[in-house]
Amino acid sequence: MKRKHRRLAFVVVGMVLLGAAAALVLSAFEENLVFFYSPSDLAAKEIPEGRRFRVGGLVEEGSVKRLADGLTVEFVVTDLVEAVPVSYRGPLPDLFREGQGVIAEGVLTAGGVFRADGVLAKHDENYMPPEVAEALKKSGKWKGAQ
Amino acid sequence: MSAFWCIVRRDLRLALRRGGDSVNVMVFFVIAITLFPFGVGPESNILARIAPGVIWVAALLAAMLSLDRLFRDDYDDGSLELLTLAPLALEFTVLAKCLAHWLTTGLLLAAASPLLALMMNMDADGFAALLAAMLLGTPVLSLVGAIGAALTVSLRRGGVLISLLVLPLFIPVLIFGVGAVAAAVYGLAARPHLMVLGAMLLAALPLCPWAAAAALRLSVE
Amino acid sequence: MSAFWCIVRRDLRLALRRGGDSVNVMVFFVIAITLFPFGVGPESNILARIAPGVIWVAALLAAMLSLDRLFRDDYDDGSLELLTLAPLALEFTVLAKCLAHWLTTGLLLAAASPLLALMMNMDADGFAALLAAMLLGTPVLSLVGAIGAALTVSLRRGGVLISLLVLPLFIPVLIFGVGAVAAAVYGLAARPHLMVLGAMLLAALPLCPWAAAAALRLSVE
Amino acid sequence: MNDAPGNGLAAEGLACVRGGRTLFTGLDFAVPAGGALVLAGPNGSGKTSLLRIIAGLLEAAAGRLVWDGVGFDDDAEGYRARIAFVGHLDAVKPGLTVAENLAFWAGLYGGGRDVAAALESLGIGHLAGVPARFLSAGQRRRLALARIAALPAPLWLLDEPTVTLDEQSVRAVEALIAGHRAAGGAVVVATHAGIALPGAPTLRLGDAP
Amino acid sequence: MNDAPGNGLAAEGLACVRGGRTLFTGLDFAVPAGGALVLAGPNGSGKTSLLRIIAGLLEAAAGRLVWDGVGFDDDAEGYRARIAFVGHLDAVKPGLTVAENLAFWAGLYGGGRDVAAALESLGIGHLAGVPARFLSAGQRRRLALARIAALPAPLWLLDEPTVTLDEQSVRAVEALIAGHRAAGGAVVVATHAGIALPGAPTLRLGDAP
Amino acid sequence: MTTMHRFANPARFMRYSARILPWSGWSAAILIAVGLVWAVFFAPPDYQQGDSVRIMFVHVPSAWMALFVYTAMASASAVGLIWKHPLAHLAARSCAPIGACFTFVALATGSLWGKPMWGAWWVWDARLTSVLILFFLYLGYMALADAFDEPARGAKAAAILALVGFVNVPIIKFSVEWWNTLHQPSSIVKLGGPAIHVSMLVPLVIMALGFTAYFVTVLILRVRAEIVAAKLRVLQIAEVDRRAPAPADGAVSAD
Ligand code: HEM
Ligand SMILES: Nc1ncnc2c1ncn2[C@@H]1O[C@H](COP(=O)(O)OP(=O)(O)OP(=O)(O)O)[C@@H](O)[C@H]1O
Ligand SMILES: Nc1ncnc2c1ncn2[C@@H]1O[C@H](COP(=O)(O)OP(=O)(O)OP(=O)(O)O)[C@@H](O)[C@H]1O
Ligand SMILES: [Mg+2]
Ligand SMILES: [Mg+2]
Repeated sequence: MKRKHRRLAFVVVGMVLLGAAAALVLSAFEENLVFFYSPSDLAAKEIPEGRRFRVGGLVEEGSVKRLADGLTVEFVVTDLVEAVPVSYRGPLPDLFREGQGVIAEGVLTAGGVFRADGVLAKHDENYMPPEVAEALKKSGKWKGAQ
Repeated sequence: MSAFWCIVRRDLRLALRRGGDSVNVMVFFVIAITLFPFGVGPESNILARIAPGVIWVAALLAAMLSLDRLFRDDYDDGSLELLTLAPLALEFTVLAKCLAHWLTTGLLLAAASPLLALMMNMDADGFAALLAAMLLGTPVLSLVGAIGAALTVSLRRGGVLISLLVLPLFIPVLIFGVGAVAAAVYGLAARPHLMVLGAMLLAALPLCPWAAAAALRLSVE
Repeated sequence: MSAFWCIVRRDLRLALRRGGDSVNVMVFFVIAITLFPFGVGPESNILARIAPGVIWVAALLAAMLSLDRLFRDDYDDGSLELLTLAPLALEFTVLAKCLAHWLTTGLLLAAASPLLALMMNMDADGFAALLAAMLLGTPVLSLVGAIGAALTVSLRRGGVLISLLVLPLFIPVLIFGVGAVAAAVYGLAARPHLMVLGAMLLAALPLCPWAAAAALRLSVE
Repeated sequence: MNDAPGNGLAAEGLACVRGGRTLFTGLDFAVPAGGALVLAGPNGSGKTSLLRIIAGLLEAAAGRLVWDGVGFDDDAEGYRARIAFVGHLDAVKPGLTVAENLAFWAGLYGGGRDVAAALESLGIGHLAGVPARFLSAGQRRRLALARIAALPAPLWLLDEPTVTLDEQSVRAVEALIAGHRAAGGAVVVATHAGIALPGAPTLRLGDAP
Repeated sequence: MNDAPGNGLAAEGLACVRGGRTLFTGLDFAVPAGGALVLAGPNGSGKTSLLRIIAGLLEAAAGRLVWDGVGFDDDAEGYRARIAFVGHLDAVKPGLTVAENLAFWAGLYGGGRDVAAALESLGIGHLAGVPARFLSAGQRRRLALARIAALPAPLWLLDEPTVTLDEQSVRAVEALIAGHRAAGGAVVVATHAGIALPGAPTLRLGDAP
Repeated sequence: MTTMHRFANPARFMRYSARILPWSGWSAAILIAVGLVWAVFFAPPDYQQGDSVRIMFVHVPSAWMALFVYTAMASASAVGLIWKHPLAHLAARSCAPIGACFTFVALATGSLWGKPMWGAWWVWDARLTSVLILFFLYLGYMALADAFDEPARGAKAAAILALVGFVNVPIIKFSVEWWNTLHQPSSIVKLGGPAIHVSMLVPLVIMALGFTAYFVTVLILRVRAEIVAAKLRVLQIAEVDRRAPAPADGAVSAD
C-alpha cells in the first residue's frame, strides 16, 4: 500500500513537471521563434545594422526592376501591411515572380534597403492545372496572391 | 532519500579521486574549440560569427564523450547489477548519477564558456545569455545522454554508438542554446529561447531517468 | 611476416563481425558535421567558408573517438599482454593494428568527405584536394593516435584523456589538410600542402609504432 | 526441509533459455529460512543463469519464484531489496579504499551492519584504509564477500564464492554462512567444490551441451 | 632434480615490490625441462606477481632469470617467444568463434599445433563453431587453456588455471600438463588447490601483510 | 508454457501472412504502376511549377510513409515492451530499414524538387532538419538493434530508443505551422479541404495507397525472414548440442 502511494506521488510530480514544461513552451511560442522575419517584424523590432537575417513575404506586384547591368534586381517584399525594398545581384529561382512568396537573406543597409545575397522562392500549398487557375481568376474566386 | 545522496556522494568522490577526469572533459572542450581557429583561419569576424555554434557543438561533443563512462565503470565491475537490486528505485539511482555527472562536467563547461567566448571574439552582449543557456542546457544533455549511455552500456563498442543515438536528441538543445546567444548578440530577447531550454529540462527530469532505468534493467540481464 | 597479416586479418574480421562499428564512426562524422549548420545557422556562404575546417575537425574527432578502442578491447580481455609475449615484435603488432584501424575508419572517412563537402556547400574545385588530403592525413591520425591509445589503455578513463593527448598532435595534420583544400578552392596549388602531409606520413610510419610499442609495454606491467 | 509456502524461497517449474538453447526446464526447489542449497553441475550447465534468475536479474522462460509466500512478480522491488548477491564480478571500485567500498553499499541499504566487523570477519580488517586497486585477486574477492556480511539481506546468492580464495578464507566464508543460517537467513551457492555447507541439499544441473 | 644452468628455467635472488610493499626477496628456484613448480600461498602473497615476473610482464626489483643458460635480459624477445602464459584473464574474443579464437594464436606463433586437437583435449571440440560470447565462465576458461595446448612453447605459466573448471576439466588439464612434461616441457602453476602435479615441488610464498 | 506462446504466434503469423502476401504484393505493383503512369503522362502540370510538380507524386507519399512507418515502429515497440509480444519486436525491427528507405527517398526527392522550386538543394529549416533527425533516428535504431548479440535484447533496447525518438514525429508534422519554414504548409489535411486539384489528388492518393501496400508487403517478407532466421539459429544450436559428448551424469531437466 505504502509503496503504491509513493509511486502515485512520483507520477504526480512527473506530470506536474511535464505540465510546467508544456506551459513554458507555449508561452515561449507567443514570442518569436522564427526562421525568417516578416516586414512587419522588421518595422516592430530594432534590428541592428550589419546583422544578417532572412526576410520573407510576397513580391509586391509591379515592383520588380532589373538594373542596367542585367544582373541586379530590385523588388519590394511585403506582407500586405509593411514593405521592405530589396536589392539582389545573382541568379533567381525559376519560381520567382511577382505576387509569389519569397525569402531573401542578407543585411539591412543604412538606407533601409535590404541587400540580399541569396533569394529563395517560397510557394504556397495550392496545386492546380493552369486552366483551373485561369478559370478561378476569371470567376473572381481566386483567393491566393495576385 | 539518504540512499540517493549516498550515490551522489560516491560518484562525486570517485570523480575527484580519479582526479583528472572532469579536467579532461574541460580540456577536450577547450581543445576542440581551439581547433577551429586552425581549421577556419584566424579572421576574427568569421570566428565571432560562428562562436556560439562552435562553443555549443564542442559542449555537446564533450558531454557526449564523458557520457560513455556514466554507467560503464559500474557495469564493468558488476556494481550496476547490484545497484538494480538495491532498495532505491533505479530511476532515482539514474537521477543521482546524472546529478553527479552534471556537477562534474556540465557545470564546469558552463562556467568555462564565457572565457572561451572571449577567446573566439564573441560579442560581450552574448555572455550572460550563453552562461544561462549552458546552465539550463547542460543538465538536459546529462539526462538525455543517460538514455543513450544506458542503452549501450552492455556493448563493448558503446563509445561511438552512443554518439549516433544521443547526438540527434541533443540537436534541439543546440538549436535553442545557440538561438539564445545569437538573439542576445543581436540585441533581441534571449528569453523565449531560454524558456524553451527550461521546458526541456523540466520534461527531461521525469522522462529520461525513467527511460534510462528501463534500458539499464535490460542491460544487466 | 605472416604473423603481421594474421593480426591485420583478425582485426579486420573483428571489425566486420562487430558489424556496425566502422559504420558508427562514419555516422559520427556525418552527424558532427551536420551539427554545424544547426549551430552556425544555415547561411550557405558562411557554411561554404568554414566547410574544409569543419570537415577536418570532424574527421579528427571521429578518428580520435575510434582510437580509444584500438588497444582497449585487447587490454581488457588480456590479449594485449599475450601479444607482447608473441614472437612478432610489438612494433609490427602496432603497425598491423594501425593498418586495420585505418582500413576500417580513415579510409571510409576519406571516401565520404566529398559528399559532406557537397552538403556543406563547398566549392567543387576543392573536392579532389580534400580527398587526396584525407587519404594522406587519416593514416597519420591512426598512427599518431596509436601512441595516445597505448598510453591511456591501462586507464579506465581513457576516452577523454586520449583526446587531450592526441588532439594537439593532430593539429599539424589539420593545418595542412585544410591548407590543401583552401588552396584548391582559391585556385592555388594544393601540392605543397599535400607533400607536407605525405612527409608526415613517412615520418610517422617508423616513429609512431616504436613509441606506441614502448607505451604498451609499460601499460601491461 | 520445511517448504511450507509461507517460509523461505520456493521455485516452481523454472526454465531458462539462453541464446536459443534450453538450459533447464521444470526446475522445482525450496530453500527454507535457515536453509541452504548448493548448485552443482559441469561448466555451462546453467548455475550462473539460475542464480541470476533467482536474483531477478535474468528473466526465466517459464515458472515462478515465491519468497515468504509472495510471488516475485507481485512485489519485485521488495523481493530484490532482500537479496544479497555476489556474482563472478566483485563490484569493487579501485579508486576507493576497502572501507569506503563497503560503507557505500551499507549506506545504500540504509546503514546496514557494522562495516569494520564485516571486514574483520573475512580477515581483511587490516586493509581497511588501503585503496582497493592494490588488492590481489583473492583479497578483492574477500571484499566482495564482506558486502554480504554487511547487508541486512535474508537471502544470500553466491556464485562460486571461493574462487581465488585461500584455505583460511574459505573457512571464514563457511563460518559466515553458518552464522547467517543460524540467524534464520537462507543461502544459495553455486560451486564446483571446496565449500562445506552442513545439511545443505545439492541441486545438480544437467550436463552442458 | 636437474638444475644444471644449461637446462630449464632458473631464478636467482628474485625480489618483488608492489605498491611500495616488498612481497618477497631472495627467491631462488629452478624448473628443469620436464619439471614443474607449484606456487602456493595465501591471497596477496605474490603468486600472480611472481608469474608475471617470470613471463617478463613485470620487472623484478632484484635478481635474474636464466633460461637454458641464457639470461632473460640477454635475449628478452627469444625468451618471451618460448612462453605460454594463462593469466587471470582469458584473452577470448567474444566476436570470434571458438576455433577462430584459437587459430589466431596458433597462426601468430607460426602455425602452432593442431587447433582441433587442442580443443578436443579440453573437451570443447563440439563448441568449435560457436561464437565465444555464448560460453559460460568455465567453457571460456577451457578455451584459454586450449591455447597453451596449441602453442609450441616449452614453458607454461598458469595462474590459477582451474578456477571455475568442473571436475572433469581439471582432470583434462592435469593430463595436458603431464603430456607436456613428458615431452620435455616445463610448467609453473600458481594455485590454491585442486590440481595434482605428480612430483612437483611447491614454493610457498610468505603470508600476506 | 511460455515457449508454447512464443512459437504458437509466429506459426499463426506465417500462415496468415502467406495468405495476405499475394494480395498486398499485387496491389502494390498495380497501384504504383498505375500511379506512376498517371503521374508522369496524364496528370496536368501545375499552374506555377509546371512539370516539376511531378516529383510530388513520389515525394509526398514517401514523406508520409516515413512518418507512418516510424509511428508503426514505435507502436510495435510499445506493444513489445508492455505485452512482451515477441512478434511485435520482430515487426518493429523489420520496420526500421523500410522507414529509413522512405525517409531517404523523401529527402532525396525533396532536394531534387527544392532546386527548381526554391533555388536551393537544401536549407536548414525546421521541416527539413527534423526529417534529417528522423533519418538519424532510424539509423540509430538499426545500429542499436544489431549491436546486441542476442536479438531479443537488441530489440528491447531499440524499442526504448524508438519510443524516446517518437517526440520527433509531431515536431516534423507541425514544424511548418509552428515555425516559418521554407517548406510549404500542409496541402491536403487543412481547413477548407485539400488545396490540390482533383486531377492531381487522385494519382497522388493512388501512389500513397501503392506505397502503403508496398510497405505491408516488404514488412511481411522481412518478418517472415526474421522468423525463419530465428528458427535456423535454434536448429544450429541443437546441432551443436547433438554433437556434444554424452552427459556424465543424469540431467535435472526433462522436457
Ligand atoms: C529535402 C527536402 C524536403 C523534405 C525533407 C520534405 C519533407 C516533407 C515531409 C516530411 C512531408 C510530410 C508532411 C506531413 O505528413 O504533414 C512533406 C510533405 C510535402 N512536401 Fe516536402 N519536403 C522537402 C522538400 C519539398 C519541396 C521542395 C516541395 C515543393 C516545392 C515539397 C512539397 C511538399 C508537399 C506538397 C507535401 C505534402 C503536404 C501535405 O501533406 O499536404 N517538399 N515534405
Ligand atoms: N598494481 C598494484 N599496485 C600495487 N600493489 C599491488 C598491485 N597489484 C597487486 N598488488 C599487491 O601485491 C600483493 C600481491 O598480489 P598478487 O596478485 O601477486 O597476489 P596473489 O598471490 O596472486 O594473490 P591471490 O591468491 O589473491 O591471487 C598484494 O598484496 C596486492 O595488494
Ligand atoms: N549471453 C549469453 N547468450 C547466450 N548464451 C549464453 C549467454 N551466457 C551464457 N550462455 C550459455 O548458457 C549456458 C549456461 O551458462 P552459465 O554461465 O549459466 O553456466 P554455469 O553453470 O555458470 O557454468 P560455469 O561453471 O562455467 O560458470 C552456457 O552453455 C553458455 O554457453
Ligand atoms: Mg558460472
Ligand atoms: Mg593471483
